[in-house]
Amino acid sequence: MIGLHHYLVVSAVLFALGMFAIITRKNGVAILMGIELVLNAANLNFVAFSRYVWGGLTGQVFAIFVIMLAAAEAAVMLAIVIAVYDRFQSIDVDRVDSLKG
Amino acid sequence: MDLATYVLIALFAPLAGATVQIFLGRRLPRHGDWLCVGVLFVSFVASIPTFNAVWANPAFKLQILSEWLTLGSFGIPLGLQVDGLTGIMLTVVSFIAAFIHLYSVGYMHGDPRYSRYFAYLNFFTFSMLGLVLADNFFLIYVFWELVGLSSYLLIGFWFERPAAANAGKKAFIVNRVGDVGFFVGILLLWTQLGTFRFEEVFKGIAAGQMAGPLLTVTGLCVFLGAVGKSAQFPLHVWLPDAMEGPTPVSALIHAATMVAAGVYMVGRVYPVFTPDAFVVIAYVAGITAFFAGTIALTQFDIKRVIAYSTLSQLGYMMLGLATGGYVAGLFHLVTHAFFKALMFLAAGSVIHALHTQDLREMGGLRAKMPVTFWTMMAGSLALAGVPPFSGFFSKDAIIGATLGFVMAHPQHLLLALFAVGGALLTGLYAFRLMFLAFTGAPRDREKHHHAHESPPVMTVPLVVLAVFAVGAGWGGWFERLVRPPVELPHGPAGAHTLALALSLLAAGLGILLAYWTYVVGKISAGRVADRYRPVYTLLFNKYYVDELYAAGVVRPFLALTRGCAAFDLGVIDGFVNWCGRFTRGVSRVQGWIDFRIVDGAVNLVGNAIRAWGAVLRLVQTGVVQNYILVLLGGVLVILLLKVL
Amino acid sequence: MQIPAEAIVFYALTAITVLSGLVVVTSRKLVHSAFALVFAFSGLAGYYVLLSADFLAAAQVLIYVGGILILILFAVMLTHRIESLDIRSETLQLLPAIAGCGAIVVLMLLAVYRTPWAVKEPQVLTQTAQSIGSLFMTDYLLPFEVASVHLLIALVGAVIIAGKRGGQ
Amino acid sequence: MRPLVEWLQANVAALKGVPPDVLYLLLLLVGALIVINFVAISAMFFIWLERKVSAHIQNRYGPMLVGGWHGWAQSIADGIKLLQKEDIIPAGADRTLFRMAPFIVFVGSFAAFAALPFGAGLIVSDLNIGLFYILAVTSLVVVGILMAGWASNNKWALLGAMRAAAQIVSYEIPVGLTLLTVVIMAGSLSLVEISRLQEGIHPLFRVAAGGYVIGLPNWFVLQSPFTFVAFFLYFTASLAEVNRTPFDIPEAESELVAGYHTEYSGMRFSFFFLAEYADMFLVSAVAVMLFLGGWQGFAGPQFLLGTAAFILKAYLLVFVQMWVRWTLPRLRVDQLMDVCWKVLLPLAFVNLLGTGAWMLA
Repeated sequence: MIGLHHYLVVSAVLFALGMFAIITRKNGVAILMGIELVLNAANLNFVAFSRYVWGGLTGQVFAIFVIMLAAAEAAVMLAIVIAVYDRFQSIDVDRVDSLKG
Repeated sequence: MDLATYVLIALFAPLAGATVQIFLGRRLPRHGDWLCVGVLFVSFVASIPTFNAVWANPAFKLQILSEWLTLGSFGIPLGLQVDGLTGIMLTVVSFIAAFIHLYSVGYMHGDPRYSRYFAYLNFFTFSMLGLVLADNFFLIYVFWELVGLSSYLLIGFWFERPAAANAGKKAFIVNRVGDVGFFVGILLLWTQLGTFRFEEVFKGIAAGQMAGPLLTVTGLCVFLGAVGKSAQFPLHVWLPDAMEGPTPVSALIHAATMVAAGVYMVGRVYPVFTPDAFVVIAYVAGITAFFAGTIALTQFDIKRVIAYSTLSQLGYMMLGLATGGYVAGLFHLVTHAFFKALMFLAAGSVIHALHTQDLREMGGLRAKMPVTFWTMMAGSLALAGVPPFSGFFSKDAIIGATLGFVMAHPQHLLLALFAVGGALLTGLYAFRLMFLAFTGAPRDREKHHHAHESPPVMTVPLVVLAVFAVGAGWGGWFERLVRPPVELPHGPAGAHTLALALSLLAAGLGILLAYWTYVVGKISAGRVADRYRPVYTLLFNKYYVDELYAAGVVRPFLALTRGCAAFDLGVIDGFVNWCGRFTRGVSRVQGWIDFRIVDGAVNLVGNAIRAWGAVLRLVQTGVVQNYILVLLGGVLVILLLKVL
Repeated sequence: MQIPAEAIVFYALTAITVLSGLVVVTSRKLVHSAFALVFAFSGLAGYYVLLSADFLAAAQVLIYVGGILILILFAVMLTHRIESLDIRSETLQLLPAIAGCGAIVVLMLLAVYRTPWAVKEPQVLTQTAQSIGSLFMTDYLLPFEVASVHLLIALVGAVIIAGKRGGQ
Repeated sequence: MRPLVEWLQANVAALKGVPPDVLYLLLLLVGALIVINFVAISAMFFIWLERKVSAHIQNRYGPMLVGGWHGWAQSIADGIKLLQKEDIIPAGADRTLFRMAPFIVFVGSFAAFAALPFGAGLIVSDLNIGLFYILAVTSLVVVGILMAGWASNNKWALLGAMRAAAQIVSYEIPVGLTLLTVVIMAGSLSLVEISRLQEGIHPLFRVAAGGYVIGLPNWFVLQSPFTFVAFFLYFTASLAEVNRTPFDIPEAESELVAGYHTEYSGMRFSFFFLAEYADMFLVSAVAVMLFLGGWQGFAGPQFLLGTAAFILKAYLLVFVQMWVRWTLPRLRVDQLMDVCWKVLLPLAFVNLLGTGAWMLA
């Protein structure tokens, strides 16, 4: 029988994978993909908790909000990536280090 | 309109003219000369009702009172008063000034500061009229100083010429010496009597509130002012130099305004002087009258000759006043105003024609300038005291008063000699001038050739003034109007007859000597001069008074100032510089502390922060993932704490 | 024998999701990562179906696959020359990341298994679309409006940021 | 499908021991096979039809030889030819993605058929969010197209793919908004429910005479002026969704050779082709279900006649699409986006607001 734990484990793994991408990838878009993975992991948790612990649709509503924000974030990200590429001819985040101390 | 209004119009019309002229003169048609001359005639016309009122009632007295400032119980009054003397002076001054203005239109024609000249002239007249009308010491002092200021401006009118500028300064400074005395006298009166008003002062003195040596000293102090203004010995030195100003200005100064102010003031405050003071005044006046006459004999500058004659005549006026001839002295002031104004204007006419002031370059002008000659002749005769010219009446009265005084006080015989000798000298130098200028052969043909009679605007005033120079002594009108403010001692009865004889004799002798010397040639002026060379040199150099001043006053003063300067530079500046050096030393130490210790501490703090910043900056890599990794580490720690 | 259909589907989805997630994270080619993300998102949609959140599943596919992923692909393609297929994503701080992520997985699993979850019997949910709509219009009205305004702002902001190209 | 499982286990003895889940999966498989075959056959018919239509419209001969009557076997011949062709993968291509792309495109359109009620009860999976599901799943097509364009390592292919992606993503918005008008009217996302709501005769446009009621059908397209407008907006936008002329910018032959499937050949190409025609049928089917009454239309047993009505209506719309294709010229790229953002989108919004007002009134 598939239970809460299964989903939580999958979620944890996805979270770790996303985190890994965020930390290791140089490319800004790849980092964004990692962020999306993390967000999805969180969403999965929301929905799983909603079904097994909380009951009702609250978790799903939260997940929908997260998806909304992810969409907005992706749109802004695309704009930023284009602007950054325009200026630096690269979207490698380690080359975009004007704020380096 | 009541009389006060006329008086105020007469007083303020010249001021209005001056004010308008100084600001707008250059933009007015003809540079505003018509305005300035016009306001003077307005002033003259407005003074006529005053004269009429005084004539109708010699005891007439009008007072216009006002308060200038009030501080608690203490107030300074501003008052004008009109009595017989004022009425005469107001009319005479505005009359003569009006004609001098008119004459100036011709004389000053084409001057670059034509409009400014008339503004000054108006202001001068206003000052003198105010002085005449003042009814208290305070106001008279104010106008006294305004007269001084105006004379300074006008004497130095051609300030491009150093001589004129210096003359202006000299007049002003010498006057200041007298003014200080006047001021001290006023203050003494104020402290003793607590008032400035003439009436109250006189009342107080009559009541014996102030008497004895103090009053004598006060009177002498006041007289010192008159010495300055009226150019009595030894402060006469400015007057000959004042000839550097335009000739109409000289006429105004000598006739109506400046020098008259001193005599008028003495007459106005007559009760202030004690008999002791009068003795001093009489000697000063006598010396002035005689010695100025002797100097006039040797001068060749036509204006200087007349100037010294003025000195001499001023001496007579003072002498008259001092020896009890109150009316005589003031009468001579009035007659002298007419004929001296006439003589200056005539001399101006000659200068205008020849463009020289040197008598040695003149001669033979009688035919060329008949009007000038005849008017000047009238003036000279009046000056010499030849009957029936006006000067005779007044001068005769003065000599009479002097002789009366000497008879009463025989120890003062010298005064009588001064008076009679002065009369002789007057005739001599007056006709020396006339004969040198107008008779004989022209000594400078070039200048003579170009000479011509002056325009009517100049000759008309000459003729008008000549009429008065001739007739001003007739009729005893002056005695009717002017009464001495105190009871005067009557001299011995025979004095007057004797005086008449002596003065006529002296004048006639003087004229005769002049005739012999300069027309007939029996006496050679040059040989006389050679024989008495030291005397001549002494006279020619005006008794070396200027040089004495230079040696006795100016040089010591300059030495004193140099000493003060040395003290200032050496001691005071030295102290100041030492203070500065000391401060600098202290501040250098302070600066060292500031730089080394305070700044060092501040810099230490700054550098420490910067060094730490440099270390901490390494953390700021600019790579987001580094931050996230650290963040992850933090999350791990929190999880560890929570889970385990 | 009851065949655990749910378990089969779950494990199949897990395989798809985790494997494609791995590809996303480790692929050297950025485009492969992006396309692998499609499968990860789809797998998650499958989970949502299993969790009887069918509306959410459809929304997941519609928005993530049809929207966000397309944006990501555009971002990848616009920031590289078209000719070059070989977009490599280099990595940094690999070892610390492995250690950290491994640690976090371990810790989270520990947390998951140590926590006594108050598990309830799952409710049977029907008509989730209507229910979610009602929730948006009632309990979550303010967040809903805020989110919509947020979307609008993000839209305008994106246009402005990207619109600066070539300008200043 | 669940009721079918119960019915089978109750009535067919051989299936009694089979676990219901397994049976369910098997039945799903069968359904899928049927749908695939239907789609494939339909696509072949459409290809033939398209040739004929274009020939008639443009007054030229279409293929007339293969199979006899009007060359009916031409499409089959083409299919066999394509299956036999060599599967070429360009040298610089990304092989994995290149291979995968046609399937993703095909899956994207094919998966949508699972929620399509062909007739009363004739549906693979009756989802209560059926319409939403179709919209979601079809967005997979975009991913496949991008994948194909990228993997081909070809400028035209990539440009075509990106144009297609931009176009489809953009036009999804007016499509969704116009569909929402019907959803608001119906109050459901379930396609079966929506179809059921269009039963009978229109309550206003009807004439009752002698026990018979004659009138217009109670289809959504006729239920309010806003849905009427929405139908045409949807049809226009759906043409762009499936990259049909006048919105076929992504595969504009004169500019991009053939767009994202330039490099494809053989079987993979046929998958793209199949997917395109499947999409055409899909958008038409959605239009039929939402606006044109679904399987409603013929009196009688709905299991057969309903299905026939549905397919007939959908085919009719497909024909209209072809008709439009061969009649109108192509738009420029900027015009394409202008039409979407400046014309369709505002109209769809106004329409949606109007529908809300209509519902309240």
